[in-house]
Amino acid sequence: MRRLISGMIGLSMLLGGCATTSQENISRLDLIKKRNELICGVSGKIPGFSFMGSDGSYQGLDVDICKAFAAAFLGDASKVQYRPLTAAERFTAIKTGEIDLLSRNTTFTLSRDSSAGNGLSFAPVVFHDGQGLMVKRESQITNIKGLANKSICVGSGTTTEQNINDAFESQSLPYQPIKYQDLNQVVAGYLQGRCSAMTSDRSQLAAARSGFKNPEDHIILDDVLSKEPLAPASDGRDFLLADAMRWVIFSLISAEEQGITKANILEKVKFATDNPQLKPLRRFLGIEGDLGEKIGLGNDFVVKVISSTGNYGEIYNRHLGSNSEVPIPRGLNNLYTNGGVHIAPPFN
Amino acid sequence: MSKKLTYQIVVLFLLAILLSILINNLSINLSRSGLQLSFSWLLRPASFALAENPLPYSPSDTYAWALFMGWLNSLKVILSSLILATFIGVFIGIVRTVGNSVLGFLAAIYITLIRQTPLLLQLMFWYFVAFLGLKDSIFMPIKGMISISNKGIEFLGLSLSSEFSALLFGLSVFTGAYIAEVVRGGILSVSRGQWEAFRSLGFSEINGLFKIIIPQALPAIIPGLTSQYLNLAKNSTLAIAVGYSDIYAINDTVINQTGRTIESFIILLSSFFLLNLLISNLMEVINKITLNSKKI
Amino acid sequence: MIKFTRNIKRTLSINLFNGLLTLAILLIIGLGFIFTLNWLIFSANWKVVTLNLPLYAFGSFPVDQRWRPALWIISLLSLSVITLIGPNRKWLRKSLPLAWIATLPLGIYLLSGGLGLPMVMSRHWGGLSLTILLTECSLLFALPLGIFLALGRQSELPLVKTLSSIYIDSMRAVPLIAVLFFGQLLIPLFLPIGVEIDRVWRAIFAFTLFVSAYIAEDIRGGLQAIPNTQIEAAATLGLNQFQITHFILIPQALRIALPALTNQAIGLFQNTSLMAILGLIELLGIGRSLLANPEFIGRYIEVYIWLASVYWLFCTFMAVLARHLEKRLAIQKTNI
Amino acid sequence: MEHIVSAKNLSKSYTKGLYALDNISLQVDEGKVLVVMGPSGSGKSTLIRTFNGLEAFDAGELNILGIRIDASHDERRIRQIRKRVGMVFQQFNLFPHLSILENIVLAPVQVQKRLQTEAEEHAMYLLAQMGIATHANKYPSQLSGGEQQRVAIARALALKPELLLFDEPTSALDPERVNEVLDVMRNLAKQGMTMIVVTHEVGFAKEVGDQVLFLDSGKVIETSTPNVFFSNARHERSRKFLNQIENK
Repeated sequence: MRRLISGMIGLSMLLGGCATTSQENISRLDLIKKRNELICGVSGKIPGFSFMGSDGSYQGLDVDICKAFAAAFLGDASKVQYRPLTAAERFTAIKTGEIDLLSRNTTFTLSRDSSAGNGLSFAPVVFHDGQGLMVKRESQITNIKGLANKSICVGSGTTTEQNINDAFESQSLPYQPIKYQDLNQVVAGYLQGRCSAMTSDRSQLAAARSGFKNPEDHIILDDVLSKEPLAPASDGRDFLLADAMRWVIFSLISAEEQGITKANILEKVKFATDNPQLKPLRRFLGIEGDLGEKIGLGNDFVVKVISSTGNYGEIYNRHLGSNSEVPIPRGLNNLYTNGGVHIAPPFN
Repeated sequence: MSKKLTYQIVVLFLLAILLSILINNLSINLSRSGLQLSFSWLLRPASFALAENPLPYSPSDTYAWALFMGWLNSLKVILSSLILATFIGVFIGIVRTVGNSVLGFLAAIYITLIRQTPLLLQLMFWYFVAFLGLKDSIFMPIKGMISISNKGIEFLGLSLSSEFSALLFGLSVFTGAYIAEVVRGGILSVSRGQWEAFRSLGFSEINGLFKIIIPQALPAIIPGLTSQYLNLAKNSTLAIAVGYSDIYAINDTVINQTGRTIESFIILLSSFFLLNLLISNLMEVINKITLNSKKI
Repeated sequence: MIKFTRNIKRTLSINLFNGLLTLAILLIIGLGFIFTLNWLIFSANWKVVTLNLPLYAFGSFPVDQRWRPALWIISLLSLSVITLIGPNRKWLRKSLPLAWIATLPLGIYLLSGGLGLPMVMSRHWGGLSLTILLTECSLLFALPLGIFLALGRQSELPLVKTLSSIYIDSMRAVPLIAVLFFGQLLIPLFLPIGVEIDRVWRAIFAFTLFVSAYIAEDIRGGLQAIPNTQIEAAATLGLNQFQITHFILIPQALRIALPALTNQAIGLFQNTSLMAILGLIELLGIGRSLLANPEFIGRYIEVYIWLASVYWLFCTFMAVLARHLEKRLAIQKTNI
Repeated sequence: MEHIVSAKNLSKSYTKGLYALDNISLQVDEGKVLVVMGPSGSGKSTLIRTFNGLEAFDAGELNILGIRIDASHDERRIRQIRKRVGMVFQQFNLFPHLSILENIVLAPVQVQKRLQTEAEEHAMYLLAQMGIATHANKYPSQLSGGEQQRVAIARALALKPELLLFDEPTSALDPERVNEVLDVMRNLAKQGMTMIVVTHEVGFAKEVGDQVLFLDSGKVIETSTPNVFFSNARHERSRKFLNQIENK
């Protein structure tokens, strides 16, 4: 018997010892390629960015960004598995490896980016937003001071929650936050008069308002409570994946700068192949050089991305353009040449 | 070496292996993603506001204090629903056992509707449809005494938010349906002879029910009641669906702000063990009191 | 004589009061009915339901493959009907439990594909078919686990007894949503690097952990209700401990615990809705997702009423099935 | 020849000083029927239950079918005994969730590893002997008490036991049902089955019993042939007991 017990102790020590040494450092990018599928965390409940259409598929700007990543990593924009996540669970989902990357209206902030904070890594901003407040026209409220002592509907677990707190606190205005789990509940609370105002990113306010029965009865206040640069994010320790993501987003913007669209991409490829003197274009499209390989992708990754999702402007117009269901003026989200802030570094 | 001892050692060994593998994986995963276990963040300022705080609270208070507010909010809604649910349950239970046939029929409809639909859906209904559906119209049966609107209930100076009220009614009406069955079972467990006895003594139905039957039914009712109360406490975590800041909802916010998933989860579990202990001890005391009064 | 008139008076007054009460109640019901009918017909907009029926049933399952979850649900329903009718042929009756168990692998096969069917990832599972899958899987896994835990709690081995008790009691002390939260967010932390469990399966795992503790207590109640003489009689026939447990104790405990077990099943079906909070797109989750579609913003009363009726219908159906089973399998107490 | 049952100085007490069995010795030979009588609480049930290990005892030793057990209550030996000794209870103790046939077939198939078909054939034969073959597919709750007790006897016989124990087999039956069970037992005795029967049925004891053992307060008061015991009991207490049951 004694021998049995000592044997057991020895065996368990062995097991424990083995397991602690099995640290490893493979990039998520390899894992994605091996799996041949990208797992992309989205909200699933934000009109214009990611929501479920009547055919059951996800649509929106955030969803198209996922597709662009899949096209770049795997050569096939349809190889994405979408994981609808609540605001509260999104970062844990990255940390635990539940998802490969997050494309879910996530604000780029210092503490989220730092390794001492949430330890994420952010790709370039895909949508410049700002937090705003929406009130009913009949309430005659025109600025944030008018909301003193009023209740405000807010989504919980978001930077929105902190921003509204900072905004009111800095002006010593008391208020009452009513916190809901997701945007459609915030909208319901606001529409039913539980709160005098609802706060969210201005894009979301506009998106929500477009679905109201009488959109003109609601106004979005001019106060902008915060900058909300929304960007895809991944695990901060995985530099390879972060690099790849960064340049996929830049390729979308660069393509728009160069007038390369889903419709003309093949034409452009042919044009570049026939004209060896067009060095920058040839490098961009992967006909020459090894830019793609440097970030762990195929050299023609730009072609794959643009031919499946189109450039940044096309994605924007599809979901947020004036003919879409959720029209939001481009404003800051235009190219730098058109008065916006989107700019892509050189592909050299 | 007896067989029994061997079995137990094998079980212990398997369990130890399983635990050590799990804990080992956890520590690897934690060190890999830089999530060391620590509770020191609890003392940092929470910097989020709360809509309801039973004790003074401001966003510059600590996370620990914010979580404590959540716990108190949970306790508040649990205790008040517990009382309301008991009234509803006892009333419906009695109506189903004795009483007007129309009322009995209504009670049966109430029970099937409540018991055959998910509580989560009911809570959303209470909040988004019943309370928020009032829009800005204020429903005021007696002037100055009670007013109900989408902002909540004002009753003699006591003001309850609509989130709290929705949760209170949702939980009470739900638990009441289960308590009603417990009460009915208890009343039916008292022998028919007792009814005939008090009738022959000239008691009225209601009087006899409360003075003769219910006291005898109590020992059969209390254990069932206790487990319903514990269920109610557990179900109160669905507060998150109607925007009420209970312990689970605040934990959710804290996790999102700090990324301290495991620590927060441990805090959540311990607060529940505490709540459970509180309720079951309370019921134990009540049980003893009823048993003692019965002896006398 | 005086007593007689007094009695008459009392009866009359009771009847009068009763009558008035009844009238008042009927009036209120009538008003409520007219109001509701008015809303249902004139104010409600049922497009959010009628346009999305396939979504409620199958989630985002590929359109050309929707026959698969449909086939599964139909086979489950027809099996329920067969069970309700109660075939008289003995071999058919004996194979019913087996058929029920077989629906589970059938369901998983139909949903996930393989072996000739195109694969469908679990992210596409949703709606009612996901709700049913969560319920059935968790139940079928929790039942044996619950039986083991109940036996463990009755065990003569102090260690096994203590461990089972600790597990059961602590699982019953925590809210379901905390267990599900554990399943969705913490389980990955306990797995080796590179090993992933699909989130649907993690949800099933969490439900199984939770429900098995409740099932264990119900079965323990059943075990305790079996008179000791049954064990004596079996021991007298020379059956060993395992055979007694297998042939005598478990079948009887299951029959005694059947009402409680069916209540657990119905409760579980309802509780799968909590996964909507944790990000699975089951029946309630579909409703919530659709409410974010700009086309349907604000239509939540219709969605909630629709979902409530679906849940109610299924739960009532389950309850009817359960009562029927109880009646057929009931043990006449007088003869134990 | 060896005795089928032989008990030597069996003692058992539940609380100190109060004996359920007090220094009991007895023998039963093959083919004999021992009737155990005594007032309620005298230890009859305890005694018969020690013979197949349902009750342990504190001192003394037992030899059943050549298997020796003592106060240590060795479970392996007890299982050996149980495989060869049948028992019929006052409350029948049929398994309510199994049909009559399944009740009888369970032990032969599971314990003796006999073939299902063979066991069923044998069960049907036994049921026919008991006159209840038509009930084979019914459940215990659908049968009368007398019928259930006959099933219980068939269940015990299915294991082809070398000794049958009866613990007040007719006490729970309606008076008009008692004989249908006693008839079965008479037949068994005629076929040479060794039996120990705890009963109050005087007629049965007189007719079938080879010996009557009278027990009071855990002590053997007397052991006599039925003729002697019922007409000319040696002890005062025995006579008092007989008077009481005759006056009932």
